[in-house]
Order: sequence, then structure tokens, then C-alpha cells
Amino acid sequence: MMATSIPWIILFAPLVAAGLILIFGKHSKPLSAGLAIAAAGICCVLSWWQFGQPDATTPNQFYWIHIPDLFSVPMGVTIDPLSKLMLVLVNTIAPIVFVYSLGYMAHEEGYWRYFAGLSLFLFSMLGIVMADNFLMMFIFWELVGVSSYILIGHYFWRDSAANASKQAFLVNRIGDFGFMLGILMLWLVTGTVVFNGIFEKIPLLESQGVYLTIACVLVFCGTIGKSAQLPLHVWLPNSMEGPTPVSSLLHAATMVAAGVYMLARFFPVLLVVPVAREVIAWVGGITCLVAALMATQQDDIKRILAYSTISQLGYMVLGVGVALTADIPMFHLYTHAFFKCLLFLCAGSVIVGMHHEQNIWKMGALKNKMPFTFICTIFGALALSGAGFGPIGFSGFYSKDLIIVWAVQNAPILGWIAVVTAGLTAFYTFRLLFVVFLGGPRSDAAKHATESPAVMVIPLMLLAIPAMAAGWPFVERIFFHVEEPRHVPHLVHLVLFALFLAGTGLAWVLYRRAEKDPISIPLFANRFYIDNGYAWLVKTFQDGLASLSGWADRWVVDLLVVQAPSKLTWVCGYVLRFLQLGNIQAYAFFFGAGVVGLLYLLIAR
Amino acid sequence: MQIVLFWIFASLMLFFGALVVTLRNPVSCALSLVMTFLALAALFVTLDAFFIGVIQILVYTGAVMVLFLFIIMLLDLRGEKTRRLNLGAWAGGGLVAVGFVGLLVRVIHTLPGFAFEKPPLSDPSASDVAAVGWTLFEFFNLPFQIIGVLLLVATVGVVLLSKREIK
Amino acid sequence: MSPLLFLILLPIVGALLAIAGFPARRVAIAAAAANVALSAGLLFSFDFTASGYQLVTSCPVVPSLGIAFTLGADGLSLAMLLLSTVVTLAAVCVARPPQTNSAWFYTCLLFISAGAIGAFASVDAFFFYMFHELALVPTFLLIGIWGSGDRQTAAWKITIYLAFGSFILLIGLIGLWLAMPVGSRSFDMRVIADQARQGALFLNDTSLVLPWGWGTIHGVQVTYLLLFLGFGILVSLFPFHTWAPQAYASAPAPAAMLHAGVLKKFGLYGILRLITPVFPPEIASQFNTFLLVLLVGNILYVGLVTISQRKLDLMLGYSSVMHMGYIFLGLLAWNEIGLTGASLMLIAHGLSIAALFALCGELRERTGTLDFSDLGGLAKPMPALGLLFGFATMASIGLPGFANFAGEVMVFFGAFSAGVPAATGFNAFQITTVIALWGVVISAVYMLRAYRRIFMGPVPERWQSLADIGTGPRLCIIALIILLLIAGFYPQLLINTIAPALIRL
Amino acid sequence: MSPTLADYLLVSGLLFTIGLAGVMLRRNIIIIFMGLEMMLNAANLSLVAFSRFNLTSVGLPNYSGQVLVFFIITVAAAEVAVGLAIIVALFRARQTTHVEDLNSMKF
Repeated sequence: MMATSIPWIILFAPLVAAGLILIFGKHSKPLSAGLAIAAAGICCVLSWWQFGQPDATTPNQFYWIHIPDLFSVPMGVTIDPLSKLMLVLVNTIAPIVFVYSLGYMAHEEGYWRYFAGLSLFLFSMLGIVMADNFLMMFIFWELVGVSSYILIGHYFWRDSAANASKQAFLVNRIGDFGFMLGILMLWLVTGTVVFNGIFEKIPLLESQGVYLTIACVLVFCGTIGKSAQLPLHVWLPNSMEGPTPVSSLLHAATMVAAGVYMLARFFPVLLVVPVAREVIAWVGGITCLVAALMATQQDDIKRILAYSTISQLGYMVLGVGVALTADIPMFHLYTHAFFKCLLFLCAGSVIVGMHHEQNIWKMGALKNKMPFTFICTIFGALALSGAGFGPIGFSGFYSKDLIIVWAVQNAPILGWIAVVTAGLTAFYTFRLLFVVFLGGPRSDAAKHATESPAVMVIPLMLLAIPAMAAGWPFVERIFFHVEEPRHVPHLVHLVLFALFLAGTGLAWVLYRRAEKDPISIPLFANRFYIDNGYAWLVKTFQDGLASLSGWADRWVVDLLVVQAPSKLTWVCGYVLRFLQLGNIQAYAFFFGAGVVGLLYLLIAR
Repeated sequence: MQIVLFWIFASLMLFFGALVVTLRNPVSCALSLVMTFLALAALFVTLDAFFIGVIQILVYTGAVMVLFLFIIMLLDLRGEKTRRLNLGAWAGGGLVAVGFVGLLVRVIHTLPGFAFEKPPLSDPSASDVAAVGWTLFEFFNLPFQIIGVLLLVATVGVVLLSKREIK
Repeated sequence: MSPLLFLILLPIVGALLAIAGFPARRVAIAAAAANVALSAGLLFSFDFTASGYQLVTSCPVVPSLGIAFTLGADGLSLAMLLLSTVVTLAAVCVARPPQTNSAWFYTCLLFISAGAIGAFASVDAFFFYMFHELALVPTFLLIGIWGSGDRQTAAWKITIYLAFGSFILLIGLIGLWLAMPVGSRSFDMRVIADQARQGALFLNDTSLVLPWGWGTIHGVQVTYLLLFLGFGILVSLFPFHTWAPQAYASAPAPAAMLHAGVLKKFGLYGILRLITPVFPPEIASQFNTFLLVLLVGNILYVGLVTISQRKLDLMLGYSSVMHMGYIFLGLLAWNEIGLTGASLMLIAHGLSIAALFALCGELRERTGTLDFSDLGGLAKPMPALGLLFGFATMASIGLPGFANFAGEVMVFFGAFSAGVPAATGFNAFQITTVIALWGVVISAVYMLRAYRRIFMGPVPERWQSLADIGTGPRLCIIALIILLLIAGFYPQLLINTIAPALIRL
Repeated sequence: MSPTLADYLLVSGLLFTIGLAGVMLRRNIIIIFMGLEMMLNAANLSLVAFSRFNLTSVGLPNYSGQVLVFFIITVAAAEVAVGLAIIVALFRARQTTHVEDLNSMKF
């Protein structure tokens, strides 16, 4: 019995922790932090143990909604290589970030709210990982959305944070709109929401033709919303308003990866629908290019990393689009989680060191002030930009190049876009590194920057190891079995390494000793004016229509249905009043006329 | 022969009735009304309703017209000066009257049911007063009592209405 | 003396005691608490397997017309009874005793509760209708006397509007009564349902040739339309919704809670009782497109109107009108999933809107104004109120984990598969479901905008020193939210009670 | 040759019309009153005519018609009494019997 209940313990431990913090955490900081970290620790240990266990075959579930033969929604736990990988991934990064945030949030207010939010997030993320049907995944999908809403809005007294959290939730909701529609369409044909049930009915689904393609693209909408792909990416850079550990855990490593995980979970159906995978590949490719371009011109340290995350997610989505097995995008997700979380935590320690200064142009020469952070950031930067040649390299090198190679083979145009983006990635990563750590101190805060306390630096160290080692073949073979496509032109590897060197060199030249940003491309800096485009769109369509219907409701519907009848009765009363003439003969006349009229109708007609 | 008598009295009645409506001086109107009532009483007699004919004269001509004359005297009404002819009222009234008459004639002529002469009485000498009294007290006893109460109420009403407020 | 009768009499006795001079607030709370205990007891002693009404007691009132005061409860009505008793207790606890004649204030509240409980417990359509009318008068008094803003017009408007609505409903009921075969005419819902099942209704159906070549319209269609529109007006269906927002905005918090939370459900419960089992689907499907258009108006149009609102209480009023759209969608789907989803949403929406109006009342008590432009950053001085409002907002926009989501999901699934599921083309139902899904986004927009505008952002100095929510109201709202969470995490609990009642259809 | 029922009804109708015309056209309230009396008497005439022309099985006229006339006469008397009392009271208050001046009860 123990074996089957372990996954439930993993799932519900953070929820229990969140509940307890909600009730008791208000009064004592250590209690709330302790509860959260304890829960994360339990999950970590159990998930590593679960990783060792064989896959579960029998469905281990209870029924959330069960109307006998019409509609049944089980709440089940699936244990298979995909979910075990994610379990391990999430549950190793989470404790590290929890411990790190002890230091980061030391003298912040709303301590209990922060840890309750993080535990709630962990609960919902594990829910997505272990979901065995679409509806359960959708439930935790929205719960993850709400926990990111809570965490982004942690500093709710700041207008920017409040707007960012609202925007994040609403954009996610728009994505979920498409997702739910996709689920509904699939359910209508297959009659079930459970993944295995859907996979069994794939031939039936195929017979639907374009219907299935629409359904798959709609399901992909969920990923666009959650993993901030192109049309719905605006919320991720703004979500940097939340505390940095939140950005590292949620908006870099795990939450945004949920979209890609869902596609991986749904992969068997996607294999059958080439058109949908084409759409997915193209969205992924364009997103990674555009995001990389935007990243080159940002000044806020966290925003650069945010755009880089969008770009890397674009790679993963591209991977889903072009690869033939789900493991290839998952491999990049796995490595990206480590090094992007590392980079964010380094940024966090820089921000704390610089007393909450986030503009890179106010930093400089921090390498001697914050050596450990500097070294960890180098590891992260090398992993992110995919440094490495031939057999050896950092984790990013293996996973990103794998996707690029597959892309070049299956979708050449997208492949070469991905290659160019790799160069851009190297450029903006090292631009960040050189401006922040090298050059002269650009502000007095930079002059007296101090290294972060041990409780923050040790997690950095812990994360630096997988950032470097996660991609090595013998480590990667534990989790995945990926192989390169058979005949891949050697040219690609060469060009990639060349572009890496070019990017780094360009960054070195431009930003080695730059006081302010030498190149300024307003198009990229203003994020292709997408944000103000959306603002305008919302203002005219939604608010315009809303005020129009508000006016209509008061003056048209209300007038027509309520005022009109009441006015009508008043008018009738007013008119009939004039019959009272006051003189007897008039009455006699009316009386006589009435009688004669009546008689005429009765007799003479 | 009876038809001639009937038409004499009928035309008398209608002529004096028209006079009531057209004359200016109220006293002459009242007197022409008296003549109408008398002619009407005569018509009742032609219908062998002697008791009703007598009552008609007694009550109407005797009491009601006397009351009218008394009131006309009390209020000292002169003949009215001819006010501006209110054309609208006259046209309306005339139209209604003509319409009514037209309908009347139409009905009477189209329905054959009325065009039969007086059926002979089985016992012409039977006194209609006894018959009326008998019917009154046999079938209409309750209405009779109510009429009594009505008259009482009328007298009380008149007394109240004409009581002069003592300033 | 069946417990149901006792359930109805308790509030009335409480009300009379309050008038007689006993401490009104304490008596009201005692009566409401006893009611909750009783209905909870009923729930546990109720065996869900047997379908049909249980605890039935009946005494004939007008035998010739077939009217009998029969009380009975099956799964669905028991759930509604629980909802009304819980919301009554919450409303009475949250209510801050008004200065002027507070005894009458509690009397009116208890009478509304008695009316609602009576309506849900009665099996006889006549008394079902009568109890609703009973609850109408105290609403008028509550809004008129203790309301805020231009309360007179709002009170008049809601009363005349609902009276007109129930008038149409009455004609519909009579139409239904006339449709029964002459011998066995009765207002008893069970009899109506059985006869409908045997197809004995509308046998001698009169039909009327409409002018201008609109074809003939039969008695059964007229009765269906009358009943549906009558219930629609009572439940603020699209064109007839303008009474609700103003009434709830100017009503005192408990009155708004009770009316929006419980009394509005009367109409929908009525549809579930008097339309779904009685009218065959082919009759209903003739009007589907027309009613779906009204429904879309309800969701899309009222949703946009809600977004444009600038005051919290008006916005909540409009949002409750908008959520009715989903429940109607569930009812129109006419299949098992949709109906169960709709009844689940009945309860979920009742609880969540009650919590929201309670908090809105608390807010109006403290800040005096509910205008978005005046309020801001209130979570700082009032963290508990902020948190509770957050929970209630998340519940009302249908966040999973709350009962609203479970209801909404089932309504969407039911509606999507309703009508003739043309595999390729989209039929009317599926388009409406897409719009309803977009309505979920709209509801998120206006609720979160309100939450962001009121609770987040910098705190203006005049709201620095606001007192947080008191323990009494705080416990009630926590109780409501816990109920929502229980029903949200494990809806099968509620479905077991409701489903058997609907299977009979 | 005796008059037929149609003649009597015709005459009674004409009398009624004259009375009605009087009420509608004349502006002196006393004359209106007289017109009223004529209308009543026209009704009496037709009643007596009907009772005379529809003999019962016994061959005698149906006297209930005449009893009704008797009642009408009584009521008419009461009515004239009260009517004239009102006119006197009206005259004392307004010093006029002219109908067009007495129009205070109007919109």
C-alpha cells in the first residue's frame, strides 16, 4: 500500500504546508519558512525514491466527478519516465530556491504570504506533473496561474507589481480559454479526458481530419499562454516584479515549462497531426528569434533573463514541433531549468548586494566585490549560450544543439533561424556578464556592493554543478535516450561554435568598458511595441465596448423594458383625463351617443 | 275608429312634448308638460289600463307638475335670454336624436312581431285595479316594501338638502 | 410534524419573537443556527439511493383544484435547503444591527429565509409559487427602508419587476394546470411529472393560427415560453435583468446576500422542477436558438457592462446576473451532465455571491464609498478582509478548487455535447459554449480589475487607519469559503445528492 | 281597426327621443329635468302597451307590466323631489340654474 500512496503524499505535502502557514504562519517567520522547506524536503526525498521505482501500470486514482457512463473525471497519478523526470527536476530545484529565499526575503514583509504562495505553487506544479487526464491538468494549470498571481503580486502596494500580477493571470486565462476549448473538442470525439483513453482512440481522431488539427492547435494555445510564446508572451517580462526567487523558480525553471511538459504528455497525438506540429514549430522558432532580439536591448538585469527564458522556451516548443520523440524538448527543458534558475539566483544575489538596484548600467566591477556570484554566473552564462565543442561542453550546449540539429534537418528555415538565435543568445548573455561584473563601478552602490550571505551563495554553488554537468552524456542517459538524426551536416556544429565565439567577442568588444549602451535600437528596446499595441487593443475594444454596452444598458435596455411601459401608462392617464369636461350635457351626449352606437352595432349591422 | 282616437292623443302628446323642449319660458314648458301627461293618460285608457291612467294623472300631473311650478315660482326664473347658439352641442344632440329615431323606425318596421292589433280581452269587465293590486301584493311584495323605504329616504333627503345653515 | 415544516416555521417564530421584543439579533442568530443544524441533520439522515421525494407530509387545502400543502425533499431540494439555511445564518451574522427599528430588520430577513426554505421544501407548485411571493415583500421593505443610494426607486423597481415576472409565471402555471387531463388535475409536481412521463399532458391542446403567416402556435409552446420567460424574469435573464444590479447595489448587505444568493435560485430551481421533467425535448428545442441568443446576451453583453462599472456593489450585481447565463446554458443543454452542472453552480454561485456581498457590505461600512476611484491599497490596513475578498473573487471567477469551477466545467461539457453534435460543423450549442468560455475570461477581467483597484496599489492616507474585519463576519465568510472549497475539491459529494433527483427527468 | 303595438312603441320612442333631445340641448336645469320626466313616461307607455298586447293564458293582460309602471311612477316622484331640492340648494349657492356655469367638477 505504501508504494501507491507515496505519489499522493508528494502531491499533498505542499498543500498541507500552505494551509498550515495560512493559519499559523502569520505570527512567526521561522514557522512558515520551516513548514515550507520541510514540505519541499519531503517531496524531494520521496520523488528521488519514486524515481527509482518501476513505472506504475494500474491507474491509481479517485473520481473527482463521476456520472456513471456519461462523464467521469478521475483525479489520478501517473508514474512514467516523463512524470518521474519532472518530479525529480521540480523537487530538486524547489528546496534550493526555498533555502535561497530564506536569505533573500530575510527582511521583507509578507514573509508568510510568500512561503504559502510558494508551497501552493509547488502543490499545483506537482499536480500538473502527475495529472493523468486533461481536466486534472487544466485544474492544476489554473492553480499554477493563481499561485503565480499571488507571488508576482507579493509587493502588492507597488502599482507595477499589482498590474503585472493581474496581467499575468489574465493572459494565462486567455491561453486557458483555448486550452479548454481544445479539451472539449477532443472529449466530444473520444468521449474521455484521460490521456490513455485518448491515445487509444487516435485512429478515430485521425478520421476527423481538420477537426483534430484545430483541436491540437487549440490545446497548443494553452502552452502559448503558459509558456509565454509569441502572442501571449507580454506577461513574463512584467512578472519580474515578483521577488527574484519566485522569478527563478516559477518564471524560469518550472512553471513556464509546464506548457512544454503538456505538449510532451500529449505527444502521441501530435505525432499524427503534422500540420499542427508545423504550426507549433513556427511559433516556437519565431518566438525564440524575436525574444532574443528584444533581450539584446534591455537594461534591467531580470528582464534580460526573462526574454532569454522566452527565447529558450521558443527552442523547446520548436523542439516539440520538429523532433520525433518527446525526449528532445524535455532534455532542453531539463538543462534549461538548472542553468536559468542559477542565473536568476545570481541576479538575485547581485540585486541584494546592490541594495535592490536592478539596472545593469548602475552596476559594474562586481567581480572583485562578489566573486562567488561572479563564478556561478559564468557557469550559468556558458551553459545558457551553449558553450562547448565536439564531445564536451556545458549542459546548454548538448540540449540546444540537439534541437537545432533536428530543426535544420526537419524544417531548414526554422533551423537556420535557431542557429542565428544561438549566436544572439551568446551575445546578450555575455553582454550582461561584462556590463555587470567587469568595467568600472558605475554608481556608489556598485562601489560598496557586498557578497551575499552563505545561505544564498551555497544554493548557487549547488545549482552550478548541474548547470555544467547536466548535459554530459552519461548523466543525461539516466533520464533520457536521445540520439541525433543520422545524417546531420557537420557544418551545423561548426557554424554554431563559430557563432558562439562571434557573439562573445562582439559583446567583449562592445561592453568591455562601456559606460552606457553603445548601440541603441529602439525597436528592440520597446519590445517591438507589442506591449503598447496590446494596451491600445484592450483600451479600444474591451473598454470601448464595455462603456458602450454600459451606456446601452442604462439608456436602451433599461429604457425600453422598464421606463417605456411606465411612461406609457402615465401618458394614457394624462390623455383620458380630458374626458371630464365638467358640463352635464357633454356627459348626456356621450351617454346618448354610446347607446345609439351600441344599438347600431347590435341591430342595424 | 279607435285608431283615430289613438293618433289624436299621440300627436297631441308629441306636439306638447316638443313644446316643452323648445319654449323659452319655463312656466309654459311646465304647462305643456302637463298637457303631455294628460294625453299620455288618455293613451293608457285606450290600452284598458284605467288604474294606471288615473294614477298617472293623480301623481304626475297632480303632484310632480305642481312641485315643478312651485319651484319655478320659488326660484323666480325668467325666460332665458337667447344665449349664443352652441352649434356643436346642437349638432351632436340632433345627430343622436335622429340616429335614435332612425334605429327605432328601422327596428319596428323590420320586426313583424309587433304589427298585430290588440287581442280582445276574455273578460272585459274584469277590474284591472283588483288584478294590479293582486299582482302587486302577491309577486312584488318585497319591492313594494323597498319602495316604501325609498320614499322615506327621499323625504329625509329633501329635508336635509333644503335645510338652511344657521350662520 | 415533518422536520421540513419545522424548518419553515423556525424563522417565522424567530421573527415573531424579534417583534415581540426579544433581543432581535440574538434570536435571529439562534433561529438561523438551529435551521442550519436541522438541515444538516436532514442531510445525514437522508438516503440518497431512493429517488423521488422523502419526508413527504401533505394536507389538502383546495381539493377541487388539486392544491395541497405538501412538503417533501429530494436530493436537489435538500441541497438548496442547506444553501438557504447556511446563507441565512451568514447574512444574519454579518448584518450590523441598523439604528432604526432593528427588530423589523431581522424580521424581514427571517421572512425572506422562511419564504426561500418554504419554496425549496414544497412539492406543490402552488405553494412553491406562494412562498416566493411571501419572500418578495420583505425584500421590498429591506431595500426601501434600510438601503443606501436611491433606495426607493430600486425597491420599487425590483418589486414591480418581480411581481410582473411572477405574474407571467402564474399564467404559465395555470396553463400547465389546464393542460392536465380534466379528471386528475393537481398542482403536485410529482403528479405533473408522472403525467408528463406518460405523455398525458397537453392532450386537448388548443392551437392558434398566428396572424401574418407566423404559423400556428400550440398551447404547449405558449406554456413553455410563459414558464421559461417567467422564471427568466425572476432570474434576470438578459433583457429583463436591469432590476438586479440596482437592487443589490442599494440593498443592505444581508438582503443582497439572501436575495442574490438564495431567492434568485428559486427561478432556476423552478425550471429544474417544472420545465425539464414536463416538456419533451422536441418542444424545447424549437426555442433553443432564441433562448441561446438571450443567454449569450446574458454572458457577453452583461459581461461587458460589468467591466464598465465603476462601483463595486453595482459590479457585483451585474456579475451575479452574468453568472446566471452559465446556469441557463446548463439547463438548456437538457442532458444529465449539463443539469447536474447547473445545479452544482446554483449552490456554488449562491455561496460565492453571498460571501462577496457580505464583504462588500463590510467595505461600505468602513469606507462609506464603494467607488473604484476613491478606494486603493486596502489590503495594507485590512489584510484579513483583503485575503477573504481574494478567496471570494477567485471562487466567483471559477478558479479550480472552488465549487464554481466544478459546476462550470460540467455546464461546458454538457452544453458542448448538447443538441445534435454535428462532428464537423458547429451547432448553436457549441458556439454558445465558446462564447461562455470567453465569458470566463471576461469575468476574470472585471473581478481582478476590481480587486487590483480596491486592495492593491499604494494606500491613500485617509484609508490608513481602517479597522480590519470583525471576528463575527470573518467566521461566517470563512465558513462560506470552506464550504466552497469542500464542494470544489470533492464535488462528487454534492453530485451524489443531486444526481438521483435529476435522473428521474 | 285599432292601433297596433308597433304604433304604440313608435310613439313611446318618439316621446323618449324628444325627452333625450331636451336633456342634451336645453341649458336650463329645470327643463332638463322635465325632459327626464318625459323619458320616464315614454318607458311607462311602452311597458303598458306590452302588458296589454301580450295576454296571459287566462286572456287577461299581464299585470306585472303595470305594477312595474306603478313602481316607476313612485321612483320618479321621489326623484323629482330630491332633484328639485338639489336645484334649490344649487340655486341658493350659485344663483344660477344655467348648466354651463355649473362645471366646477372638471379636469
